[in-house]
Amino acid sequence: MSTIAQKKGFGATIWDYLTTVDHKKIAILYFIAGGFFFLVGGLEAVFIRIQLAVPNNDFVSAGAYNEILTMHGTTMIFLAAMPLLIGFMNAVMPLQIGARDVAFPFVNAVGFWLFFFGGIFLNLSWFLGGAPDAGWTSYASLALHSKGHGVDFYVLGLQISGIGTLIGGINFLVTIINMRAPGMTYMRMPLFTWTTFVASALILFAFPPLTVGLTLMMFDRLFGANFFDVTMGGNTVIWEHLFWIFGHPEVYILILPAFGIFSEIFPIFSRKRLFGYSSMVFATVLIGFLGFMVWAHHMFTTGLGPVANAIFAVATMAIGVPTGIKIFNWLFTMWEGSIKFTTPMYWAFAFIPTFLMGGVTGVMLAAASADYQYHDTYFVVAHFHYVIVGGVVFGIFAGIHLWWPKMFGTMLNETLGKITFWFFFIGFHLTFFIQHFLGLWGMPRRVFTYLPGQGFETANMISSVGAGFMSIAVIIMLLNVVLTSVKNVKVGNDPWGDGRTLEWAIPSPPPFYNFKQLPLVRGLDAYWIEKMEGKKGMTPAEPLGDIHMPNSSFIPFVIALGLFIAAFGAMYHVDKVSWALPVMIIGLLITFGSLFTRSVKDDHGFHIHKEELQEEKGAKA
Amino acid sequence: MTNQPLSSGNPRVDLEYRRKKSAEEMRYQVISFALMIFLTLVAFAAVAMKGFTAWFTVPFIILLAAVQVVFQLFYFMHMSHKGHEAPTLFLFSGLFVGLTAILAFSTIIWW
Amino acid sequence: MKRLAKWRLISLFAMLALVLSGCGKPYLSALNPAGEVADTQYDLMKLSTYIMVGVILVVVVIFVLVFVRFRRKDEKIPKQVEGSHRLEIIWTTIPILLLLILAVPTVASTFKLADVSPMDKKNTKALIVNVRSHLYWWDFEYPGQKIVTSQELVVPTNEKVYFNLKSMDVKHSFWIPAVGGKIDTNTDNANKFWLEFDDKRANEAGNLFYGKCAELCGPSHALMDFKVKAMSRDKFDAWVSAMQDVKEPQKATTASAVKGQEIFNQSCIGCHAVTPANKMPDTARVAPNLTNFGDRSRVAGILDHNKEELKNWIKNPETYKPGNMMTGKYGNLTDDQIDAVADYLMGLKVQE
Amino acid sequence: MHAEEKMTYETWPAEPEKSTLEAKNKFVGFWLFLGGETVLFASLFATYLALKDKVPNTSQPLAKDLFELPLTFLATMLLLTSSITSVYAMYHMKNFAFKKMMLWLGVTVLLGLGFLGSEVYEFTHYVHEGHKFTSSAFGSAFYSLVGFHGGHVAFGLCWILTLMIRNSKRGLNLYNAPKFYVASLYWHFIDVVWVFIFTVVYLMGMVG
Ligand code: HEA
Ligand code: HEA
Ligand code: HEC
Ligand code: CUA
Ligand SMILES: [Cu+2]
Repeated sequence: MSTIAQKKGFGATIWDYLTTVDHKKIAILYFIAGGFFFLVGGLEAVFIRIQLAVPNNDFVSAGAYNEILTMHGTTMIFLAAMPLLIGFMNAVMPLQIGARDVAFPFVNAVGFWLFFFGGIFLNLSWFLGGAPDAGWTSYASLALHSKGHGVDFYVLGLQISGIGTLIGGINFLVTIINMRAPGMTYMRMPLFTWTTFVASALILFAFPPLTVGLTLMMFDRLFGANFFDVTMGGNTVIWEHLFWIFGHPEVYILILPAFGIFSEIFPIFSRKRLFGYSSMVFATVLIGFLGFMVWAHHMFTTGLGPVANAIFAVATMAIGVPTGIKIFNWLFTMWEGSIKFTTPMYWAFAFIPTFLMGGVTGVMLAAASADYQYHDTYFVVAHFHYVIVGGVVFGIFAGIHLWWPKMFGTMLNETLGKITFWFFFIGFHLTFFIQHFLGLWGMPRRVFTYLPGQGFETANMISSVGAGFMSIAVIIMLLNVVLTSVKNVKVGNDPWGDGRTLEWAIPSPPPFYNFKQLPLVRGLDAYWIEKMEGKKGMTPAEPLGDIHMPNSSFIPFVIALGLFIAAFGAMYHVDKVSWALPVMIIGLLITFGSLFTRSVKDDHGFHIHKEELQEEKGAKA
Repeated sequence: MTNQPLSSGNPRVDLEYRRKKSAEEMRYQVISFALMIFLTLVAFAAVAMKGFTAWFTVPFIILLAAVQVVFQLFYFMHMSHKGHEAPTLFLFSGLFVGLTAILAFSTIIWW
Repeated sequence: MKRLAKWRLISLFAMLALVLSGCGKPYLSALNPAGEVADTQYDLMKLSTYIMVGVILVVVVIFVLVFVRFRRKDEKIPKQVEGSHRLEIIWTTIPILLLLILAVPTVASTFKLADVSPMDKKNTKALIVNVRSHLYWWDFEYPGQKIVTSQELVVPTNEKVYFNLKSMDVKHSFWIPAVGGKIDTNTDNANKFWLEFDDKRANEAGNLFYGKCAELCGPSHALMDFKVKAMSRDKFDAWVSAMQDVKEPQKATTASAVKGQEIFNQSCIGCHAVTPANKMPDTARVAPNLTNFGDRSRVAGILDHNKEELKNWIKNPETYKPGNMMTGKYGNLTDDQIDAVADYLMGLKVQE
Repeated sequence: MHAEEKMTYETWPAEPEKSTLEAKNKFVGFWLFLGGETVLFASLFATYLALKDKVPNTSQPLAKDLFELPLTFLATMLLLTSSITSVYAMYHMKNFAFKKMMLWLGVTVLLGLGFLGSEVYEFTHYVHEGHKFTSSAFGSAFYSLVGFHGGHVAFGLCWILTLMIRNSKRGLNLYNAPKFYVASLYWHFIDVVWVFIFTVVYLMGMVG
């Protein structure tokens, strides 16, 4: 199959990706789009740091700064970090549970295209009159006050991409519930699969409040409703609650899959099974559960009263316990192990102290009465970049290096990888460590500039220099990707030599049907068990037979495109332009029409016949 | 992946058994429907009779609604049947999250 | 390579430690608490920092041991350990205990800082200030004293001052880092809290604390600063009566200022009041009250307080505070006119 | 096994809605979706409760001025009844009685239409009394919650109708049985939400 793909022309390849329903190709789409948005968000971060390098700077104007700031946060969270993680889930989770695809391949593609069009829509704001400027939290009073269409782009763009994420989450859940290979019980699932499961559950429950919040905001801004208009009886605190009921679980949606990635890396490169597997699973579930009971810690200064603040403070602190369990389990996985410091291991190893620092400042923030001081200062900025960059971004880098050979059949260059690591690591700490102190010294966050003479100059300069280091790292990383793709040295099933889970048992990249025969899973670290018994691969759980595969389809793209078009109509509707309403209706017709087509046109997929599979076996070996 | 539920080896016996089973279940469902209608009537009546204080009526009708929903979920939507472990878990988790939100909105949005 | 990076890190942290010993500016830094609220918070910050440093030390010790002892030396497969119940119990209970140690003072201080019961008593003696936040400026009303001032809050030291805070447009947040944590000014309804300003430490900080808006509120959010003048109760009372004495707009004295007052009465008085009485409801006060403008330490909260900067401000507020609500609302003034108005405004003083 | 294989009463499985992997996936996936919908509606309920009776001036009607028992009762009865009729439809589906299933689905659709009709009548009535989507926060919250539910009813009707028309010639098979089943689950869920709407919005609104 892969050889066939290579012979295809460029146009055919593009068409292949536009219509694909294969989870591995969708994963690549997620990486391309998420990676692109990461660069965009990173560039915005660099602009932020340039503007703040010296006091009274006028690199960008005040209004533009707020747009950059908002788009940086929104892009990074919704369009970079989460999609990249979903990319890993797509690429790896079905392989880890021994499945041939996800439960709903078609829906999987719909999810991607919704995310993609939502992200594009949001970013088009730059060219269509200005980006959103009310912060990634878009608090209602400011959001309603904001002129132009910036906030409308935010509301509609996130709504579209949010729906994509939501159906993606359901898809992963069903895949894990129904499609595990024979013998793969829940307590034999690799940790990355577990964290995918819990993160997907969080998506399922956290995104509806956001959907509602965004809908209310859309109604207020575009259709004359009064949810947040105080003079009409509205209440802006509703938005804060809805946003954070979503927003806090969201940060665990980000960190749990990253934890999952690290939980794969430590055992592989320590050659030791994960220490305390069941307590890791337990901690993951507990973090997910507690994640829904702490949202108001973002609202300590809103004035909810001491009772609410105290309850949420204590609940928040409680999350430190399961997270601590994880940290110690990772450390003891390495304890008495045989550690090899590869690039993925560099990232994973450095993650521990880095994330730890972010985690403990989180607990400091949880102390409600002290948070009155920290809140909305650079201390908070430091906290969340330590956990997000030190946890999630490190995790993404680690995962990319770890699974690159699995996805593309070739290794990223280790030396370049390590150089990337050092630049990023040093730059990261330079940038964000000092920000703790900036916050304590009285520097609020989201300021487009600061006046001289308040003692903020040196620290901001240091911070900006650090961002420069990180940029160099990212550029080297891009270079690495290009160089290794050009060289394209092929590798086998288990390029790191110590793979433990099912994905390492099949070729790199895997054939499009993944497993010729579903493997029989006999315990945790299924592949490792077989290897230790001297076997080359997995024992099949079924005789070789026909494999049922879904057909490719262009409909997912069209469904998302319809909403994308409709969003423009909805947005310009307030300007009373004549074409707005028709455009909105046409867009919705496209979406619902294609949904309708999909539901009345039966699509039973196709079968790969036993004979073809046997032939391929000969060809591969 | 083929149909293997409730097999006794003899298709005729199976079928009859199944028929009876579902007829019986249908009877339960009609009963629960009757109960639901009854509960609804009680709730409407409680409101129609202006005699009670809101402190009584509100919790009372909410209780009635909750009971009714249990009927819906467990009888009409078969949530008590086996094979519904994941649905049950996720529905109740959703309910938990939702109720937390409702609790918050009715207490700490205070004006 | 690795060594080198380590050294760089260590020397970096050493350098930082030096910077930190400065603790920021005494009039601005939360690390220089100057009142009971800030003290309480600072104590909690210190307690939590100690706990966290302890946690970090434990983890880092294990981390370093792992790093030096367990690097791959041969191709042996290590023993596959499943876990350890004893260890798991240890690292579950100890964090719980540590968190309890943190939680108790947290809850206690949360309630303490929220205690505004004296505000609600009838005929209370407590000083109450109604804070009204506007797009990029602050309005302070003393309901008990029946006076209004703007941009610069004046408070007595060594007693609890109670605040009633609300926003008139979008959400802002009221923060005086050296004196206590922030509280949001919502559009929906008033928040209440209290602060206390310590006399001695106020003196050390030059009796002028910096206040900030801590909630993103638009382009000039960064510039929505205010100042706090903390003075002894006697001086405060003197200030109050001096303010109360201004029943009519003060008469300008110099010729230029007289001319300025005329212009002011034509172009500006529609928005800016120059008497301190709180006759109007808060919604009608659309611009800073300028009664004691001459006593201020900043123009518009950010510019140095001198005639030049004042003229600059009046000439083009937009360059100093993008998106402010004054720009374009008062027609065009010639340089002479601006000069006259500035003379007038600089003369508006209630204190010697 | 091929999903579109012609089945007979004898070969029809006991749980046709879960007899293939696709069916199982659909079944579980749809239930999970309902879990998410629960949170969605809960958020709307929460918003409604926070904004109930929040109007800018006293001339606007409040909940207790607006709602009336008879109309709510009628709507409730229509929707509750449509729940048992869809149970009947699924009963016949399990017994491989296609015609009867279609019949009961038809009745369900009619009842649903009746419900929608009463809702439309109700809304126009309120608008005349000055209770509009744009007139107050209360109005916005009310129409969002109840209207969102109404939207679900309308979508459910379209869905069931599409299924009925699409499959009217084909009869039952293992490919469409899960579709019918899932649609009926959706219908029940709409009913569940309504139980809370009539209780929390209407009855509690009238209690005050
Ligand atoms: C990946 C993202 C991520 C993660 C994992 C976390 C993790 C945590 N966060 Fe963070 N947080 C954010 C992202 C994240 N956060 C973001 C983006 C914001 C700002 C949003 C905005 O306003 O824009 C924020 C803001 C934020 C606030 C609000 C601050 C404010 O605005 O005033 C608070 C307050 O409680 C908080 C707390 C916590 C806590 C307690 C944890 C805990 O989960 C941390 C737990 C980990 C540890 C504690 C370390 C390991 C534990 C041990 C070694 C055991 C022993 C430890 C102890 C006994 C303490 N976070
Ligand atoms: C996943 C989340 C994520 C990530 C990864 C980052 C990464 C970074 N963030 Fe950000 N950040 C947020 C989420 C994130 N941030 C959020 C949510 C906010 C709050 C927003 C708000 O208040 O509303 C915030 C706010 C925020 C602020 C505060 C702004 C303010 O309050 O005024 C700052 C300031 O320093 C900052 C800096 C950085 C830096 C330097 C990085 C670096 O790590 C970035 C590193 C990446 C690069 C350096 C990429 C470089 C790219 C190139 C060089 C391009 C090359 C291009 C081509 C070849 C085409 N971020
Ligand atoms: C729309 C009504 C409006 C008019 C008319 C107006 N101003 Fe202002 N003025 C404001 C507002 C609002 C601010 C606060 C700006 C800010 O800080 O964001 C302000 C601030 C000021 C300040 C700084 C106040 C302080 O406390 O530091 C001065 C001085 C001032 N105005 C002078 C004038 C003069 C002189 C005129 C007339 C020539 C004038 N204003 C006309 C609204 C107005
Ligand atoms: Cu006002 Cu920021
Ligand atoms: Cu949080």
